[in-house]
Amino acid sequence: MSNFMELKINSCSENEAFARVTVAAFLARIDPTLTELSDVKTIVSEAVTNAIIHGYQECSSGVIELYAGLKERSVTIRIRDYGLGIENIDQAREPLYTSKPELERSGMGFTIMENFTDQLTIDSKPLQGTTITMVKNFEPQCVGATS
Amino acid sequence: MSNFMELKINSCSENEAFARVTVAAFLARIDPTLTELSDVKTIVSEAVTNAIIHGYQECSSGVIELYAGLKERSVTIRIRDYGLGIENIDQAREPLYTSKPELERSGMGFTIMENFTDQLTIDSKPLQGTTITMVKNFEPQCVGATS
Amino acid sequence: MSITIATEKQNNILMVKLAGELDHHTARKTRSVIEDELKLMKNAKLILNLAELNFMDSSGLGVILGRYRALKEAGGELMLCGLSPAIKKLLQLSGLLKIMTTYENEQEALKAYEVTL
Amino acid sequence: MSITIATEKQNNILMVKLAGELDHHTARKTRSVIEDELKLMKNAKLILNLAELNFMDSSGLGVILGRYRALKEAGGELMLCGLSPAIKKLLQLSGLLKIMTTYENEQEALKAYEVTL
Ligand SMILES: Nc1ncnc2c1ncn2[C@@H]1O[C@H](COP(=O)(O)OP(=O)(O)O)[C@@H](O)[C@H]1O
Ligand SMILES: Nc1ncnc2c1ncn2[C@@H]1O[C@H](COP(=O)(O)OP(=O)(O)O)[C@@H](O)[C@H]1O
Repeated sequence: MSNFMELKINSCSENEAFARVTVAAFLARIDPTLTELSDVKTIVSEAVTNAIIHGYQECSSGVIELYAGLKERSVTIRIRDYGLGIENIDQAREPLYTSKPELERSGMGFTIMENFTDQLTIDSKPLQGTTITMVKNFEPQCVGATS
Repeated sequence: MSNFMELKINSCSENEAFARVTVAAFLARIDPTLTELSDVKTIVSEAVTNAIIHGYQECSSGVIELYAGLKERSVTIRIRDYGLGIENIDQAREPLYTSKPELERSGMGFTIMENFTDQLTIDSKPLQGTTITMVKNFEPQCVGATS
Repeated sequence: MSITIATEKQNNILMVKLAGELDHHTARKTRSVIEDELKLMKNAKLILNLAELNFMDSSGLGVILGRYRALKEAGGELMLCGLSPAIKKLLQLSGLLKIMTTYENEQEALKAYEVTL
Repeated sequence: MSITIATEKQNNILMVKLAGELDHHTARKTRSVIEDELKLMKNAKLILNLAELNFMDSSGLGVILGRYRALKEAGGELMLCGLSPAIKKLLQLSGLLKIMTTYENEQEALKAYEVTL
Protein backbone atom coordinates (compact mmCIF):
# COMPACT_ATOMS: atom_id res chain seq x y z
CA MET A 1 0.00 0.00 0.00
CA SER A 2 1.31 3.42 -0.87
CA ASN A 3 -0.76 6.52 -0.10
CA PHE A 4 0.05 10.15 0.41
CA MET A 5 -1.47 13.43 1.53
CA GLU A 6 -0.40 17.00 0.92
CA LEU A 7 -1.87 19.74 3.05
CA LYS A 8 -1.43 23.48 2.66
CA ILE A 9 -2.60 25.75 5.48
CA ASN A 10 -1.94 29.22 6.79
CA SER A 11 0.12 29.93 9.87
CA CYS A 12 -2.59 30.59 12.44
CA SER A 13 -2.28 28.79 15.74
CA GLU A 14 -5.62 26.98 15.35
CA ASN A 15 -3.86 24.98 12.67
CA GLU A 16 -1.54 23.33 15.20
CA ALA A 17 -4.40 21.17 16.41
CA PHE A 18 -5.82 20.81 12.90
CA ALA A 19 -2.50 19.61 11.45
CA ARG A 20 -1.92 16.95 14.08
CA VAL A 21 -5.50 15.68 13.90
CA THR A 22 -5.24 15.48 10.11
CA VAL A 23 -2.06 13.43 10.13
CA ALA A 24 -3.52 11.17 12.82
CA ALA A 25 -6.65 10.66 10.69
CA PHE A 26 -4.51 9.91 7.63
CA LEU A 27 -2.66 7.21 9.57
CA ALA A 28 -5.84 5.56 10.87
CA ARG A 29 -5.69 3.21 7.86
CA ILE A 30 -2.64 1.43 9.28
CA ASP A 31 -4.26 1.15 12.69
CA PRO A 32 -1.40 2.54 14.82
CA THR A 33 -1.16 1.98 18.58
CA LEU A 34 -2.28 4.83 20.83
CA THR A 35 1.33 5.55 21.75
CA GLU A 36 2.38 5.73 18.10
CA LEU A 37 -0.53 8.05 17.36
CA SER A 38 0.31 10.28 20.31
CA ASP A 39 3.97 10.45 19.21
CA VAL A 40 3.01 11.44 15.66
CA LYS A 41 0.59 14.10 16.88
CA THR A 42 3.34 15.52 19.06
CA ILE A 43 6.00 15.74 16.35
CA VAL A 44 3.57 17.32 13.88
CA SER A 45 2.53 19.80 16.53
CA GLU A 46 6.19 20.67 17.25
CA ALA A 47 7.10 21.29 13.63
CA VAL A 48 3.95 23.26 12.77
CA THR A 49 4.28 25.35 15.94
CA ASN A 50 7.90 26.15 15.05
CA ALA A 51 6.86 27.25 11.57
CA ILE A 52 4.27 29.58 13.11
CA ILE A 53 6.38 31.01 15.96
CA HIS A 54 9.90 31.00 14.52
CA GLY A 55 9.33 30.82 10.77
CA TYR A 56 6.54 33.39 10.55
CA GLN A 57 6.93 35.24 13.89
CA GLU A 58 3.28 34.53 14.74
CA CYS A 59 1.93 36.31 11.67
CA SER A 60 -1.00 34.19 10.46
CA SER A 61 -0.71 34.76 6.72
CA GLY A 62 2.31 32.52 6.11
CA VAL A 63 1.90 29.26 4.23
CA ILE A 64 2.75 25.89 5.78
CA GLU A 65 2.95 22.72 3.70
CA LEU A 66 2.59 19.32 5.20
CA TYR A 67 3.25 16.09 3.33
CA ALA A 68 2.76 12.57 4.65
CA GLY A 69 3.58 9.51 2.59
CA LEU A 70 2.94 5.94 3.62
CA LYS A 71 4.96 2.97 2.41
CA GLU A 72 3.66 -0.12 4.14
CA ARG A 73 4.08 0.72 7.83
CA SER A 74 6.58 3.55 7.45
CA VAL A 75 5.49 7.16 7.19
CA THR A 76 7.53 10.09 5.91
CA ILE A 77 6.32 13.43 7.20
CA ARG A 78 7.59 16.68 5.71
CA ILE A 79 6.68 20.10 7.08
CA ARG A 80 7.79 23.20 5.20
CA ASP A 81 7.58 26.94 5.77
CA TYR A 82 8.84 29.86 3.68
CA GLY A 83 9.77 31.97 6.67
CA LEU A 84 12.82 33.24 8.50
CA GLY A 85 14.91 30.07 8.38
CA ILE A 86 17.54 28.83 10.85
CA GLU A 87 21.04 30.37 11.01
CA ASN A 88 22.69 27.67 13.07
CA ILE A 89 21.07 24.26 12.75
CA ASP A 90 23.46 22.49 15.14
CA GLN A 91 22.66 24.99 17.87
CA ALA A 92 18.91 24.78 17.14
CA ARG A 93 19.01 20.99 17.63
CA GLU A 94 20.54 21.25 21.10
CA PRO A 95 18.16 20.25 23.92
CA LEU A 96 16.80 23.30 25.78
CA TYR A 97 18.15 25.78 23.21
CA THR A 98 15.58 28.37 22.19
CA SER A 99 15.93 31.71 20.46
CA LYS A 100 12.73 32.89 22.13
CA PRO A 101 13.05 32.38 25.91
CA GLU A 102 10.91 35.50 26.40
CA LEU A 103 7.96 33.52 24.98
CA GLU A 104 8.57 30.76 27.54
CA ARG A 105 9.62 28.31 24.84
CA SER A 106 11.17 25.18 26.30
CA GLY A 107 13.71 24.57 23.57
CA MET A 108 12.65 20.92 23.48
CA GLY A 109 10.94 20.80 20.07
CA PHE A 110 13.75 19.29 18.03
CA THR A 111 14.77 16.95 20.85
CA ILE A 112 11.22 15.58 20.95
CA MET A 113 11.04 15.25 17.15
CA GLU A 114 14.36 13.39 17.17
CA ASN A 115 13.33 11.10 20.01
CA PHE A 116 9.88 10.24 18.69
CA THR A 117 10.96 9.37 15.13
CA ASP A 118 13.43 7.08 13.40
CA GLN A 119 14.97 9.85 11.33
CA LEU A 120 14.94 13.66 11.45
CA THR A 121 16.37 15.94 8.76
CA ILE A 122 16.42 19.73 8.95
CA ASP A 123 16.90 21.75 5.77
CA SER A 124 16.91 25.49 6.26
CA LYS A 125 18.22 28.64 4.62
CA PRO A 126 18.01 32.03 6.35
CA LEU A 127 15.20 34.14 4.86
CA GLN A 128 14.10 31.28 2.60
CA GLY A 129 12.47 28.87 4.99
CA THR A 130 12.73 25.55 6.72
CA THR A 131 11.85 21.98 5.78
CA ILE A 132 11.65 19.30 8.45
CA THR A 133 11.57 15.70 7.26
CA MET A 134 10.82 12.88 9.65
CA VAL A 135 10.50 9.15 9.12
CA LYS A 136 8.66 6.99 11.58
CA ASN A 137 8.30 3.22 11.36
CA PHE A 138 5.24 1.64 12.91
CA GLU A 139 5.10 -1.70 14.70
CA PRO A 140 3.97 -4.59 12.51
CA GLN A 141 0.35 -5.41 13.04
CA CYS A 142 -0.69 -8.45 15.05
CA VAL A 143 -1.72 -11.42 12.94
CA GLY A 144 -5.48 -11.72 12.97
CA ALA A 145 -6.11 -8.02 13.63
CA THR A 146 -9.18 -6.70 11.83
CA SER A 147 -9.00 -3.81 9.42
CA MET B 1 -11.27 35.43 10.51
CA SER B 2 -10.23 33.99 7.19
CA ASN B 3 -8.49 30.61 7.03
CA PHE B 4 -8.07 28.03 4.35
CA MET B 5 -6.85 24.50 3.76
CA GLU B 6 -5.79 22.71 0.60
CA LEU B 7 -5.52 18.95 0.61
CA LYS B 8 -4.19 16.70 -2.13
CA ILE B 9 -4.77 12.96 -1.84
CA ASN B 10 -4.91 9.93 -4.07
CA SER B 11 -8.12 8.24 -5.12
CA CYS B 12 -8.15 5.24 -2.80
CA SER B 13 -11.39 4.58 -0.95
CA GLU B 14 -9.76 4.94 2.50
CA ASN B 15 -9.54 8.63 1.67
CA GLU B 16 -13.33 9.03 1.72
CA ALA B 17 -13.28 8.83 5.52
CA PHE B 18 -10.01 10.75 5.73
CA ALA B 19 -11.32 13.65 3.63
CA ARG B 20 -14.50 14.10 5.62
CA VAL B 21 -12.71 13.87 8.96
CA THR B 22 -10.17 16.44 7.77
CA VAL B 23 -12.77 18.98 6.71
CA ALA B 24 -14.67 18.42 9.98
CA ALA B 25 -11.45 18.99 11.95
CA PHE B 26 -10.74 22.15 9.95
CA LEU B 27 -14.19 23.51 10.83
CA ALA B 28 -13.83 22.77 14.56
CA ARG B 29 -12.55 26.35 15.00
CA ILE B 30 -15.99 27.77 14.28
CA ASP B 31 -17.64 25.31 16.64
CA PRO B 32 -20.38 24.00 14.33
CA THR B 33 -23.44 22.15 15.58
CA LEU B 34 -23.44 18.35 15.34
CA THR B 35 -25.97 18.53 12.52
CA GLU B 36 -23.88 21.03 10.56
CA LEU B 37 -20.81 18.84 11.04
CA SER B 38 -22.68 15.74 9.94
CA ASP B 39 -23.98 17.56 6.84
CA VAL B 40 -20.48 18.72 5.87
CA LYS B 41 -19.01 15.25 6.35
CA THR B 42 -21.74 13.85 4.12
CA ILE B 43 -21.25 16.29 1.23
CA VAL B 44 -17.45 15.86 1.31
CA SER B 45 -17.92 12.11 1.32
CA GLU B 46 -20.29 12.32 -1.66
CA ALA B 47 -17.97 14.44 -3.80
CA VAL B 48 -14.80 12.49 -2.97
CA THR B 49 -16.58 9.17 -3.55
CA ASN B 50 -17.78 10.41 -6.95
CA ALA B 51 -14.23 11.42 -7.89
CA ILE B 52 -13.03 7.92 -6.99
CA ILE B 53 -15.86 5.90 -8.57
CA HIS B 54 -16.88 8.00 -11.54
CA GLY B 55 -13.87 10.25 -12.13
CA TYR B 56 -11.18 7.61 -11.74
CA GLN B 57 -13.21 4.38 -12.20
CA GLU B 58 -11.91 3.09 -8.85
CA CYS B 59 -8.27 3.25 -9.86
CA SER B 60 -6.41 4.47 -6.77
CA SER B 61 -3.65 6.49 -8.43
CA GLY B 62 -5.75 9.51 -9.43
CA VAL B 63 -5.28 12.83 -7.65
CA ILE B 64 -8.08 14.53 -5.75
CA GLU B 65 -7.78 18.13 -4.56
CA LEU B 66 -9.85 19.47 -1.74
CA TYR B 67 -10.01 23.14 -0.79
CA ALA B 68 -11.91 24.65 2.12
CA GLY B 69 -11.96 28.38 2.80
CA LEU B 70 -13.58 30.03 5.79
CA LYS B 71 -14.92 33.57 5.76
CA GLU B 72 -16.48 34.24 9.13
CA ARG B 73 -19.13 31.51 9.39
CA SER B 74 -19.33 30.61 5.71
CA VAL B 75 -17.25 27.83 4.19
CA THR B 76 -16.50 27.28 0.53
CA ILE B 77 -15.55 23.69 -0.27
CA ARG B 78 -14.08 22.75 -3.63
CA ILE B 79 -13.37 19.18 -4.66
CA ARG B 80 -11.57 18.54 -7.94
CA ASP B 81 -10.55 15.49 -9.93
CA TYR B 82 -8.76 15.14 -13.27
CA GLY B 83 -10.74 12.12 -14.36
CA LEU B 84 -13.42 11.15 -16.84
CA GLY B 85 -15.66 14.19 -16.47
CA ILE B 86 -19.44 14.43 -16.89
CA GLU B 87 -21.10 14.45 -20.33
CA ASN B 88 -24.52 15.68 -19.29
CA ILE B 89 -24.51 17.71 -16.09
CA ASP B 90 -28.27 18.32 -16.02
CA GLN B 91 -28.93 14.61 -16.17
CA ALA B 92 -26.26 13.91 -13.54
CA ARG B 93 -28.00 16.30 -11.11
CA GLU B 94 -31.33 14.50 -11.36
CA PRO B 95 -32.33 12.64 -8.22
CA LEU B 96 -31.82 8.87 -8.55
CA TYR B 97 -29.88 9.16 -11.81
CA THR B 98 -26.73 7.08 -11.81
CA SER B 99 -24.51 5.93 -14.65
CA LYS B 100 -23.44 2.94 -12.56
CA PRO B 101 -26.55 1.08 -11.38
CA GLU B 102 -24.56 -2.16 -11.60
CA LEU B 103 -22.49 -0.90 -8.62
CA GLU B 104 -25.67 -0.33 -6.59
CA ARG B 105 -25.17 3.43 -6.65
CA SER B 106 -28.25 5.26 -5.42
CA GLY B 107 -27.96 8.28 -7.71
CA MET B 108 -28.55 10.55 -4.71
CA GLY B 109 -25.09 12.13 -4.39
CA PHE B 110 -25.78 15.44 -6.12
CA THR B 111 -29.26 15.71 -4.58
CA ILE B 112 -27.72 15.38 -1.12
CA MET B 113 -24.97 17.90 -1.90
CA GLU B 114 -27.57 20.34 -3.16
CA ASN B 115 -29.83 19.86 -0.16
CA PHE B 116 -27.14 20.08 2.50
CA THR B 117 -25.49 23.26 1.19
CA ASP B 118 -26.48 26.81 0.28
CA GLN B 119 -24.90 26.64 -3.16
CA LEU B 120 -23.67 23.88 -5.46
CA THR B 121 -21.74 24.43 -8.69
CA ILE B 122 -20.58 21.65 -11.00
CA ASP B 123 -17.84 22.35 -13.55
CA SER B 124 -16.91 19.41 -15.71
CA LYS B 125 -15.39 18.65 -19.09
CA PRO B 126 -15.34 15.13 -20.51
CA LEU B 127 -11.86 13.57 -20.22
CA GLN B 128 -10.56 16.60 -18.32
CA GLY B 129 -12.18 16.28 -14.94
CA THR B 130 -14.75 17.64 -12.56
CA THR B 131 -14.81 20.44 -9.99
CA ILE B 132 -17.56 20.61 -7.41
CA THR B 133 -17.90 23.88 -5.48
CA MET B 134 -20.20 24.12 -2.49
CA VAL B 135 -20.91 26.97 -0.12
CA LYS B 136 -22.37 26.35 3.30
CA ASN B 137 -23.33 29.02 5.80
CA PHE B 138 -23.21 28.12 9.48
CA GLU B 139 -25.58 29.33 12.16
CA PRO B 140 -24.33 32.33 14.11
CA GLN B 141 -22.84 31.31 17.43
CA CYS B 142 -24.70 31.84 20.69
CA VAL B 143 -23.59 34.90 22.63
CA GLY B 144 -21.44 33.80 25.54
CA ALA B 145 -20.27 30.59 23.89
CA THR B 146 -16.68 29.70 24.76
CA SER B 147 -14.04 29.20 22.13
CA MET C 1 -13.07 4.71 10.05
CA SER C 2 -14.40 1.25 9.54
CA ILE C 3 -17.44 -0.93 9.94
CA THR C 4 -18.39 -3.79 12.22
CA ILE C 5 -21.10 -6.19 11.11
CA ALA C 6 -22.80 -8.44 13.64
CA THR C 7 -25.28 -11.02 12.38
CA GLU C 8 -27.77 -13.29 14.16
CA LYS C 9 -30.17 -15.82 12.67
CA GLN C 10 -33.53 -17.03 13.99
CA ASN C 11 -35.38 -19.31 11.58
CA ASN C 12 -36.02 -17.13 8.54
CA ILE C 13 -35.08 -13.90 10.33
CA LEU C 14 -31.62 -12.41 9.83
CA MET C 15 -30.68 -9.60 12.16
CA VAL C 16 -27.76 -7.47 11.05
CA LYS C 17 -26.34 -4.79 13.32
CA LEU C 18 -23.99 -2.28 11.67
CA ALA C 19 -21.60 -0.21 13.76
CA GLY C 20 -19.18 2.47 12.55
CA GLU C 21 -19.28 4.10 9.14
CA LEU C 22 -21.14 2.96 6.04
CA ASP C 23 -19.69 4.58 2.93
CA HIS C 24 -18.39 3.41 -0.44
CA HIS C 25 -15.23 2.04 1.23
CA THR C 26 -17.17 -0.18 3.65
CA ALA C 27 -20.17 -0.90 1.37
CA ARG C 28 -18.60 -3.84 -0.43
CA LYS C 29 -17.87 -5.76 2.78
CA THR C 30 -21.32 -4.97 4.19
CA ARG C 31 -23.04 -6.14 1.04
CA SER C 32 -21.10 -9.37 0.78
CA VAL C 33 -21.53 -10.33 4.45
CA ILE C 34 -25.29 -9.84 4.18
CA GLU C 35 -25.58 -11.61 0.82
CA ASP C 36 -23.59 -14.59 2.12
CA GLU C 37 -25.94 -14.95 5.07
CA LEU C 38 -29.05 -14.60 2.94
CA LYS C 39 -27.91 -17.09 0.31
CA LEU C 40 -29.25 -20.19 2.05
CA MET C 41 -32.40 -18.61 3.49
CA LYS C 42 -35.91 -18.76 2.05
CA ASN C 43 -38.42 -15.88 2.29
CA ALA C 44 -35.88 -14.15 4.49
CA LYS C 45 -36.84 -11.27 6.75
CA LEU C 46 -33.80 -9.01 7.11
CA ILE C 47 -33.79 -6.64 10.09
CA LEU C 48 -31.10 -4.03 9.54
CA ASN C 49 -30.18 -2.26 12.78
CA LEU C 50 -28.47 1.08 12.05
CA ALA C 51 -28.45 2.42 15.62
CA GLU C 52 -24.68 2.24 15.99
CA LEU C 53 -23.80 3.69 12.60
CA ASN C 54 -22.23 7.06 13.24
CA PHE C 55 -21.86 7.91 9.56
CA MET C 56 -23.71 7.01 6.38
CA ASP C 57 -23.88 8.63 2.95
CA SER C 58 -25.53 7.84 -0.38
CA SER C 59 -23.36 4.76 -0.82
CA GLY C 60 -25.21 3.42 2.23
CA LEU C 61 -28.52 4.25 0.59
CA GLY C 62 -27.35 2.15 -2.36
CA VAL C 63 -26.63 -0.82 -0.09
CA ILE C 64 -30.04 -0.54 1.58
CA LEU C 65 -31.91 -0.11 -1.70
CA GLY C 66 -29.97 -3.04 -3.18
CA ARG C 67 -30.98 -5.36 -0.34
CA TYR C 68 -34.58 -4.12 -0.50
CA ARG C 69 -34.83 -4.98 -4.19
CA ALA C 70 -33.07 -8.34 -3.93
CA LEU C 71 -35.26 -9.44 -1.01
CA LYS C 72 -38.45 -8.30 -2.69
CA GLU C 73 -37.58 -10.27 -5.79
CA ALA C 74 -36.87 -13.39 -3.70
CA GLY C 75 -40.09 -13.16 -1.68
CA GLY C 76 -38.35 -11.80 1.37
CA GLU C 77 -38.63 -8.55 3.29
CA LEU C 78 -36.41 -5.77 4.63
CA MET C 79 -37.04 -3.94 7.92
CA LEU C 80 -34.94 -1.04 9.18
CA CYS C 81 -34.51 0.04 12.77
CA GLY C 82 -32.43 2.38 14.92
CA LEU C 83 -32.46 5.34 12.53
CA SER C 84 -30.54 8.40 13.74
CA PRO C 85 -31.91 11.80 12.70
CA ALA C 86 -29.09 12.12 10.13
CA ILE C 87 -29.85 8.76 8.54
CA LYS C 88 -33.58 9.45 8.64
CA LYS C 89 -32.92 12.68 6.73
CA LEU C 90 -31.09 10.76 3.98
CA LEU C 91 -33.83 8.15 3.72
CA GLN C 92 -36.44 10.88 3.51
CA LEU C 93 -34.60 12.86 0.86
CA SER C 94 -34.26 9.78 -1.33
CA GLY C 95 -37.86 8.67 -0.88
CA LEU C 96 -36.73 5.40 0.72
CA LEU C 97 -38.45 6.24 4.00
CA LYS C 98 -41.82 6.04 2.24
CA ILE C 99 -41.34 2.57 0.78
CA MET C 100 -39.49 0.93 3.69
CA THR C 101 -40.81 -0.48 6.93
CA THR C 102 -39.00 1.12 9.86
CA TYR C 103 -39.04 0.49 13.61
CA GLU C 104 -37.58 2.09 16.70
CA ASN C 105 -35.42 -0.91 17.61
CA GLU C 106 -34.92 -4.63 17.03
CA GLN C 107 -37.53 -5.63 19.63
CA GLU C 108 -40.21 -3.56 17.93
CA ALA C 109 -39.30 -5.01 14.54
CA LEU C 110 -39.42 -8.58 15.88
CA LYS C 111 -42.70 -7.96 17.67
CA ALA C 112 -44.30 -6.48 14.55
CA TYR C 113 -43.15 -9.44 12.51
CA GLU C 114 -44.45 -12.02 15.01
CA VAL C 115 -47.89 -10.38 15.00
CA THR C 116 -48.15 -10.95 11.26
CA LEU C 117 -47.38 -14.67 11.56
CA MET D 1 -9.29 21.35 20.13
CA SER D 2 -9.32 23.62 23.10
CA ILE D 3 -8.55 23.86 26.78
CA THR D 4 -10.66 24.14 29.92
CA ILE D 5 -9.07 25.57 33.05
CA ALA D 6 -10.72 24.99 36.43
CA THR D 7 -9.21 26.73 39.47
CA GLU D 8 -9.83 26.35 43.19
CA LYS D 9 -8.21 28.21 46.07
CA GLN D 10 -7.61 27.08 49.68
CA ASN D 11 -5.53 29.53 51.72
CA ASN D 12 -2.21 29.65 49.91
CA ILE D 13 -2.95 26.60 47.79
CA LEU D 14 -4.09 27.06 44.19
CA MET D 15 -5.39 23.96 42.45
CA VAL D 16 -5.56 24.17 38.67
CA LYS D 17 -7.12 21.38 36.64
CA LEU D 18 -6.43 21.44 32.91
CA ALA D 19 -8.65 19.53 30.50
CA GLY D 20 -8.27 19.25 26.73
CA GLU D 21 -5.16 20.16 24.77
CA LEU D 22 -2.19 22.22 25.94
CA ASP D 23 -0.21 23.50 22.95
CA HIS D 24 1.08 26.87 21.73
CA HIS D 25 -2.47 27.90 20.77
CA THR D 26 -3.86 27.31 24.27
CA ALA D 27 -0.68 28.17 26.23
CA ARG D 28 -1.32 31.92 26.39
CA LYS D 29 -4.76 31.53 27.98
CA THR D 30 -3.48 28.90 30.40
CA ARG D 31 -0.56 31.06 31.47
CA SER D 32 -2.65 34.18 31.97
CA VAL D 33 -5.41 32.45 33.97
CA ILE D 34 -2.82 30.94 36.32
CA GLU D 35 -0.81 34.16 36.63
CA ASP D 36 -3.96 36.15 37.41
CA GLU D 37 -4.85 33.77 40.22
CA LEU D 38 -1.33 33.75 41.64
CA LYS D 39 -0.94 37.53 41.55
CA LEU D 40 -2.48 38.18 44.96
CA MET D 41 -1.13 35.07 46.68
CA LYS D 42 1.93 34.84 48.91
CA ASN D 43 4.22 31.76 49.03
CA ALA D 44 1.70 30.08 46.79
CA LYS D 45 1.60 26.33 46.37
CA LEU D 46 0.35 25.56 42.87
CA ILE D 47 -1.02 22.08 42.28
CA LEU D 48 -1.29 21.51 38.54
CA ASN D 49 -3.57 18.57 37.74
CA LEU D 50 -2.91 17.27 34.21
CA ALA D 51 -5.07 14.14 34.42
CA GLU D 52 -7.62 15.36 31.88
CA LEU D 53 -5.16 16.73 29.35
CA ASN D 54 -5.38 14.50 26.31
CA PHE D 55 -2.61 16.30 24.44
CA MET D 56 0.48 18.24 25.40
CA ASP D 57 3.65 19.17 23.51
CA SER D 58 6.78 21.21 24.22
CA SER D 59 4.75 24.43 24.42
CA GLY D 60 3.15 22.84 27.49
CA LEU D 61 6.59 22.09 28.91
CA GLY D 62 7.32 25.80 28.49
CA VAL D 63 4.21 26.74 30.46
CA ILE D 64 5.10 24.32 33.27
CA LEU D 65 8.73 25.39 33.40
CA GLY D 66 7.67 29.05 33.35
CA ARG D 67 5.36 28.59 36.37
CA TYR D 68 8.03 26.55 38.16
CA ARG D 69 10.59 29.35 37.80
CA ALA D 70 8.20 32.18 38.68
CA LEU D 71 6.98 30.38 41.80
CA LYS D 72 10.48 29.48 42.92
CA GLU D 73 11.55 33.10 42.59
CA ALA D 74 8.52 34.25 44.61
CA GLY D 75 9.03 31.72 47.41
CA GLY D 76 6.24 29.48 46.18
CA GLU D 77 6.13 25.92 44.97
CA LEU D 78 4.80 23.90 42.03
CA MET D 79 3.42 20.38 42.33
CA LEU D 80 2.27 18.28 39.39
CA CYS D 81 -0.23 15.45 39.47
CA GLY D 82 -2.22 13.23 37.13
CA LEU D 83 0.56 12.58 34.63
CA SER D 84 -0.39 10.34 31.71
CA PRO D 85 2.36 8.10 30.27
CA ALA D 86 2.68 10.45 27.27
CA ILE D 87 3.13 13.55 29.44
CA LYS D 88 5.50 11.70 31.75
CA LYS D 89 7.61 10.82 28.72
CA LEU D 90 7.88 14.51 27.75
CA LEU D 91 8.78 15.56 31.30
CA GLN D 92 11.40 12.84 31.45
CA LEU D 93 12.96 13.72 28.10
CA SER D 94 13.29 17.37 29.11
CA GLY D 95 14.70 16.63 32.55
CA LEU D 96 11.72 18.32 34.23
CA LEU D 97 10.65 15.09 35.92
CA LYS D 98 13.84 15.17 37.97
CA ILE D 99 13.40 18.67 39.32
CA MET D 100 9.62 18.69 39.85
CA THR D 101 7.55 17.22 42.65
CA THR D 102 4.90 14.92 41.21
CA TYR D 103 1.96 13.04 42.74
CA GLU D 104 -0.58 10.51 41.61
CA ASN D 105 -3.54 12.82 42.15
CA GLU D 106 -4.73 16.00 43.91
CA GLN D 107 -5.42 14.19 47.19
CA GLU D 108 -1.88 12.84 47.36
CA ALA D 109 -0.44 16.26 46.59
CA LEU D 110 -2.58 17.91 49.27
CA LYS D 111 -1.72 15.21 51.81
CA ALA D 112 2.00 15.53 51.15
CA TYR D 113 1.79 19.27 51.52
CA GLU D 114 -0.14 19.11 54.80
CA VAL D 115 2.44 16.76 56.28
CA THR D 116 5.14 19.36 55.69
CA LEU D 117 3.18 22.11 57.50
N1 LIG E 1 10.58 26.62 11.33
C1 LIG E 1 11.56 27.34 11.92
N2 LIG E 1 11.94 28.54 11.41
C2 LIG E 1 12.92 29.28 11.99
N3 LIG E 1 13.58 28.89 13.10
C3 LIG E 1 13.25 27.71 13.67
C4 LIG E 1 12.24 26.88 13.12
N4 LIG E 1 12.14 25.77 13.88
C5 LIG E 1 13.06 25.91 14.86
N5 LIG E 1 13.73 27.05 14.75
C6 LIG E 1 14.83 27.53 15.61
O1 LIG E 1 15.30 26.42 16.36
C7 LIG E 1 15.20 26.68 17.76
C8 LIG E 1 14.95 25.41 18.53
O2 LIG E 1 13.68 24.89 18.21
P1 LIG E 1 12.94 23.94 19.25
O3 LIG E 1 13.88 22.87 19.68
O4 LIG E 1 11.66 23.50 18.63
O5 LIG E 1 12.66 24.87 20.51
P2 LIG E 1 11.63 26.07 20.76
O6 LIG E 1 10.56 26.04 19.70
O7 LIG E 1 11.07 25.81 22.11
O8 LIG E 1 12.42 27.33 20.68
C9 LIG E 1 14.13 27.73 17.88
O9 LIG E 1 14.22 28.47 19.06
C10 LIG E 1 14.36 28.57 16.63
O10 LIG E 1 15.39 29.48 16.82
N1 LIG F 1 -16.48 13.32 -10.31
C1 LIG F 1 -17.23 12.79 -11.30
N2 LIG F 1 -16.66 12.40 -12.46
C2 LIG F 1 -17.40 11.85 -13.45
N3 LIG F 1 -18.74 11.67 -13.36
C3 LIG F 1 -19.37 12.04 -12.22
C4 LIG F 1 -18.65 12.62 -11.15
N4 LIG F 1 -19.56 12.90 -10.17
C5 LIG F 1 -20.76 12.50 -10.63
N5 LIG F 1 -20.66 11.98 -11.86
C6 LIG F 1 -21.80 11.50 -12.71
O1 LIG F 1 -23.01 11.98 -12.14
C7 LIG F 1 -23.88 10.89 -11.82
C8 LIG F 1 -24.73 11.22 -10.63
O2 LIG F 1 -23.92 11.36 -9.46
P1 LIG F 1 -24.57 11.13 -8.04
O3 LIG F 1 -25.80 11.96 -7.93
O4 LIG F 1 -23.53 11.40 -7.01
O5 LIG F 1 -25.02 9.61 -8.00
P2 LIG F 1 -24.16 8.25 -7.94
O6 LIG F 1 -22.77 8.56 -7.44
O7 LIG F 1 -24.91 7.41 -6.99
O8 LIG F 1 -24.12 7.68 -9.32
C9 LIG F 1 -22.96 9.72 -11.63
O9 LIG F 1 -23.61 8.49 -11.80
C10 LIG F 1 -21.90 9.98 -12.70
O10 LIG F 1 -22.33 9.56 -13.96
